[in-house]
Amino acid sequence: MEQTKKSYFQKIILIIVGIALFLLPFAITNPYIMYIINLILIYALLALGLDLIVGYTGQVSVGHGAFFGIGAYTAAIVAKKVGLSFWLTLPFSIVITAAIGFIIGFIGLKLIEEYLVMATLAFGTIIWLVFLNWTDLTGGPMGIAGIPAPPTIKLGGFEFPFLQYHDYYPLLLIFVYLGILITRLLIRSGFGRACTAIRDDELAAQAMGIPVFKTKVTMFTISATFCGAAGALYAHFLHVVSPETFTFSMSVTILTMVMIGGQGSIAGAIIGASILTISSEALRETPELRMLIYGFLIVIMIMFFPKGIMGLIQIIKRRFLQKNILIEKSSVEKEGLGYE
Amino acid sequence: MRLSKKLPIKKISLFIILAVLLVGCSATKSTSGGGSSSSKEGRTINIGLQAPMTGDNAQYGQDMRNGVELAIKKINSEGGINGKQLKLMVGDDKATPSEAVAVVNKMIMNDGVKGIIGGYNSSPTLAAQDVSGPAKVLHLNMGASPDLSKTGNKYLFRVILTGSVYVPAVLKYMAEEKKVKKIAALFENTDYGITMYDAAKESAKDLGVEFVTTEKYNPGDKNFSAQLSKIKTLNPDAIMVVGLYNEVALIEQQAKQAGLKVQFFSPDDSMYSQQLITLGGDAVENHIFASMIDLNAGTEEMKEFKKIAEENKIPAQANTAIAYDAAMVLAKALEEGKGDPEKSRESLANIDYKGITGPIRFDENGDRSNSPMIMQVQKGAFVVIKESE
Amino acid sequence: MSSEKGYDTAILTVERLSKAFGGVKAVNDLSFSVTQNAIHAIIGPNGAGKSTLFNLITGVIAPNEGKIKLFNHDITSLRPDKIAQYGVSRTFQNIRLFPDMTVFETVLIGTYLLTGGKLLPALFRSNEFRKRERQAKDRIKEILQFVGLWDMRNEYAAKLSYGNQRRVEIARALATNPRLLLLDEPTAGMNQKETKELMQLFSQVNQQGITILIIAHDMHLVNTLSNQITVINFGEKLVEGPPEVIQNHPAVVEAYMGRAEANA
Amino acid sequence: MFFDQLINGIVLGSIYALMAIGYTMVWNVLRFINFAHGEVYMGGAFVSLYLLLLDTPIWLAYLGGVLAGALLGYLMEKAVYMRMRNAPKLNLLIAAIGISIFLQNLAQYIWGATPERLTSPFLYKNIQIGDMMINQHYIFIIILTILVMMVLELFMNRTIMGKAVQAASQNISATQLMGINANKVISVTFAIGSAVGALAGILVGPVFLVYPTMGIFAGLKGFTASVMGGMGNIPGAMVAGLLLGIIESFAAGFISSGYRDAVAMVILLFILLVRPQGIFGKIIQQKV
Repeated sequence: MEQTKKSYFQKIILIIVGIALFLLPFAITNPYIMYIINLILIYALLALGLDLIVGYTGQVSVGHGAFFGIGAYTAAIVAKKVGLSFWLTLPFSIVITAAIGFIIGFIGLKLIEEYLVMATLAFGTIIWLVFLNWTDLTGGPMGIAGIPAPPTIKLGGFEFPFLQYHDYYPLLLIFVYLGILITRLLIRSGFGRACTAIRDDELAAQAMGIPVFKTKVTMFTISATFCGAAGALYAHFLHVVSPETFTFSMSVTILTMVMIGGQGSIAGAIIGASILTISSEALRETPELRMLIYGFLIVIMIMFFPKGIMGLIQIIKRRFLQKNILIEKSSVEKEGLGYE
Repeated sequence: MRLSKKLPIKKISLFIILAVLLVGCSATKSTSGGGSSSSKEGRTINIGLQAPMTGDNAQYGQDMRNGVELAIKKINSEGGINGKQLKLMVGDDKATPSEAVAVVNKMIMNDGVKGIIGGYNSSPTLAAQDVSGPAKVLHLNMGASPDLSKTGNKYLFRVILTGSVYVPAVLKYMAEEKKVKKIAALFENTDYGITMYDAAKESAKDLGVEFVTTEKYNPGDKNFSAQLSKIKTLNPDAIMVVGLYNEVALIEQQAKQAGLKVQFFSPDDSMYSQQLITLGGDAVENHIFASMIDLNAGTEEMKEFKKIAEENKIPAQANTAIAYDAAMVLAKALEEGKGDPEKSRESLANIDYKGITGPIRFDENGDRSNSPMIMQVQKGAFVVIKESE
Repeated sequence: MSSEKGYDTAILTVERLSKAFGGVKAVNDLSFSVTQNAIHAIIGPNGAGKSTLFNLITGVIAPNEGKIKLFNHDITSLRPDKIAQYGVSRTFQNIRLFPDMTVFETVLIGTYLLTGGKLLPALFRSNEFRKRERQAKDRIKEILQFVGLWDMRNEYAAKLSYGNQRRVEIARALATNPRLLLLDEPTAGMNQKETKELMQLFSQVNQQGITILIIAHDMHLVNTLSNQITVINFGEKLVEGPPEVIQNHPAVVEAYMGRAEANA
Repeated sequence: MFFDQLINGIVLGSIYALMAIGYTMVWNVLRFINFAHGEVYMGGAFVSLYLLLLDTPIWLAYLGGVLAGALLGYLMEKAVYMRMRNAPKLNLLIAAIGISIFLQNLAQYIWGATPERLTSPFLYKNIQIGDMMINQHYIFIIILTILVMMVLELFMNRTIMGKAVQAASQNISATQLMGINANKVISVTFAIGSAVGALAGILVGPVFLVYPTMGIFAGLKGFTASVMGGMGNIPGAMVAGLLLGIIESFAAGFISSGYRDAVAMVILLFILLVRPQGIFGKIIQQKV
């Protein structure tokens, strides 16, 4: 209803930037940088997924690394043992993570917040131990190597093979866009609003007729599915999966991305994923100090920017745009009068 | 509503910031990378070490790093190779495949390394060689898995012996000299443990030895009482333990505490560390393993190695020596290749180098084929009880 | 819900309701009914069990004994969201708003029953979905103008004055399109002017055909606004009747009025 | 075998119980899970080790480790958690995880990754009971655990500060009524919980070695035990710790050692679902 020309303008810019980002590989020659960007995209998808349940629904999970792992392993197993290509392993991963996500959500979301944290922690640890010990299926500690790249995409006369990191970028970017799109569509619907209401005040939400448990479980399932899709992409991108990738610390990393970027914000999830991936790569120069600095940064960030970077930006913007808001308000008032 | 409508602007601006940041990063990286790529003509050659520097395996990574650093110091003090100094880039693979891929990616694509030493563990190495192979970067690993012989990667070499060499040697000794019939296996649930156990099962058939039980433990476990109690009831002649030395020391400690008195042995020289004795005390006395190196050997190479280790205040461990050798042959191959990866590979494949770990030659799979000696812990020292054949 | 017809008198019936916490009986064997289009007040001293009664009716807690019927449906022990679907909406004694939402967004939550929470229509933005969203927004505009908050729709609800926060809560409750509105001490902590304005608002709501069940302390409000009063004390019904009767009832004067006056 | 596993279980259980106390006490006052508690366990053990390297008498080294653990817990609270009193619980959780990563890697930076053995006066002696051998250090662990629990019980019920800590579990501002500053109560809680956790690390040092990542699984188990016992219930945590140790030991011995850690997690999930107030949840309510 306040769809002004300005917001259309914003949309157009957004679309242009979105398309322009596809051209990024032409600007980057160093494959290592490309590799990092690809990793960021995978992490962004994970962070978006976790943000759905943590940021938008207010339910904390420290087990989403396990969903990531389930997605990756499902893709790896289906690809290696059945011999299906990426386009078929992906739906497999999605369906399986959705099913397990539903079950875990159904069990865990009956609990109060603090206990949900514990339950997801337990779940994540169990899944990791299963990866490690079910050697026949998962390859045990060796993991599964040699997962094939997605098949070459043929579009008319053009062929897009997946040979180097530059080739994966558009595919991953499309999935991140898809994630952003789904998030936006969900958030701006009755369902998404129900989730935010639950986050803010469960009792009041319920009094408005929102089926709290059902909504939470649905969102948890969707959130797990995001991670499952990210897992399938990861498996086919890195060609190898192994249990240590999907330990508790992966769950924590994703959660930290969401927290540092700012909960309940699409941009926040992407910023969080970028910052953590880049800082983790940049600190590679000093392997002994890397995790030390990383831990320290997390503490500092969470102490001083409790709402993450998006929260910080919000504050700055509010300061700067005070004037702007006043002007807009008066125009809004006019519009209101006109309506009458 | 208005606020959420604002989101796009945020996103755009942040995406731009992000992009700038990334480009900025790539710019700074490529200047450093450029430094190294210009090092083709410049004064340094980068060498990478892919090894666990943090986590449970960090001690091995540290030993390897010591060895490689010693070698590089020696080479550089003698004028480098082809007039260029060597520079070490250390990458922490955390003993995991995904991290290994990440660090090797960085080393090759960003730091422009010409050769990589590592990793210590098999599965990270297997994953990482997928990156180093196509990039034609020499990769000298210390993994145990036979799969490393089957990659078809011509640039992958292994500076230690494979499990299929160590295991039969030690098992043969146990069966023939110690008259062992019933063996209990206790191994860590990693590719290393499984590989060694599989090799042992294979050669046990020919030797008439029987595995009465196989117990596993997860990496990082420090409590083996459950497994040991189980083994105790089966009363085996010997126990084959496959694991990291500190865990082996613990296992034997805990066995002693549980009153389990039995001969312990393990397949390879990853046991060969003073730490085993420090941690295990008299519980590890009589422990038997196969080794490709004897640090008390009187060879010229060994003396020299020990001398520079002492000068640099670095403990002379087996892994340090092996990594030292690896760095030496890598340097030699790079020197002969003169910047051409094909030629360097050629040179490494045909190398015949007298190292502290014995003669270094590689077969068509990039494996060494020395025969190991058998060692035992006696009175707190490592003693050769059977020379290599 | 066609069963409405034939029950034009009682829309909510509470039968022998009991609820105990630990050993304390908060509501004890309570029965009363609310007639359609009434403004029915529940009064009683602090701790008389009024809020517990509301929580029982809206399903936040389940009773130990007794029945609650709404339009002849048994809603005893149903989940709060189910009960809301039957057309019951409420405000809370301590205002419960969503801390991070603007007025508009807050009231938008109230339209959940209209827009629904279905996923596929949301993902594909079906025509039906768009239509409902539009309807919801139009409805909010109507409600916000009705309660006089349209100009503040983009303010954060939590930053408004106390009186306006209450209005937001009422607007949110109205957005669910209720037939029975439960107001839990809506005028507590308000000044005279605000109270008066709210009372006006309530009668306007009532005129739209919404039955109101209200908990109140303010006797003046109760007497002028409501047409039926139930007095409870220690979880039990003391007396019931139109304001004129209650005002002069000796038991009420003793149990409640005396104290209220002493407080005042 | 049965007897062996039982002894192992009791020893493990004692350690879990000691760890669980720290989680439970912090939960009591702040209602959050101090994920960095495992690092106190590690830190205490490392300080003891360091003191021993300096030729400190063994008892003094142990005591020093315990005090260092208490100090570490106290500093954690003062430096981070205290400044986050009004932050959401999730932020506290992330901060705790950050501290945990930081301390683990700090320990590795200072002392290196190589596991080291703490000495114990008893480690190399066994006691013969029938045909069973029991290590004296195991008995030392069990006795010390019982002792610590008794002292803690006395402290909780006989001292004003102990009562304040208990009262804080109901309502942190209630301590104010007792004339004790709430922040002080929280600090004391952290210090005591951490001292006990550090003691667990020191006791384990001679058996399972001391290394930077030693706190991860011990923390997870201690935390599981505290949930089993009912969050905030100190006697419950003690009993549940023992129980967990014994169950785990038997599961490892008779089912599969690979899934030993999964056993604890399955128990955790099961407890949360069936009895989220913990096995001994009732006890709290009676105490109130």
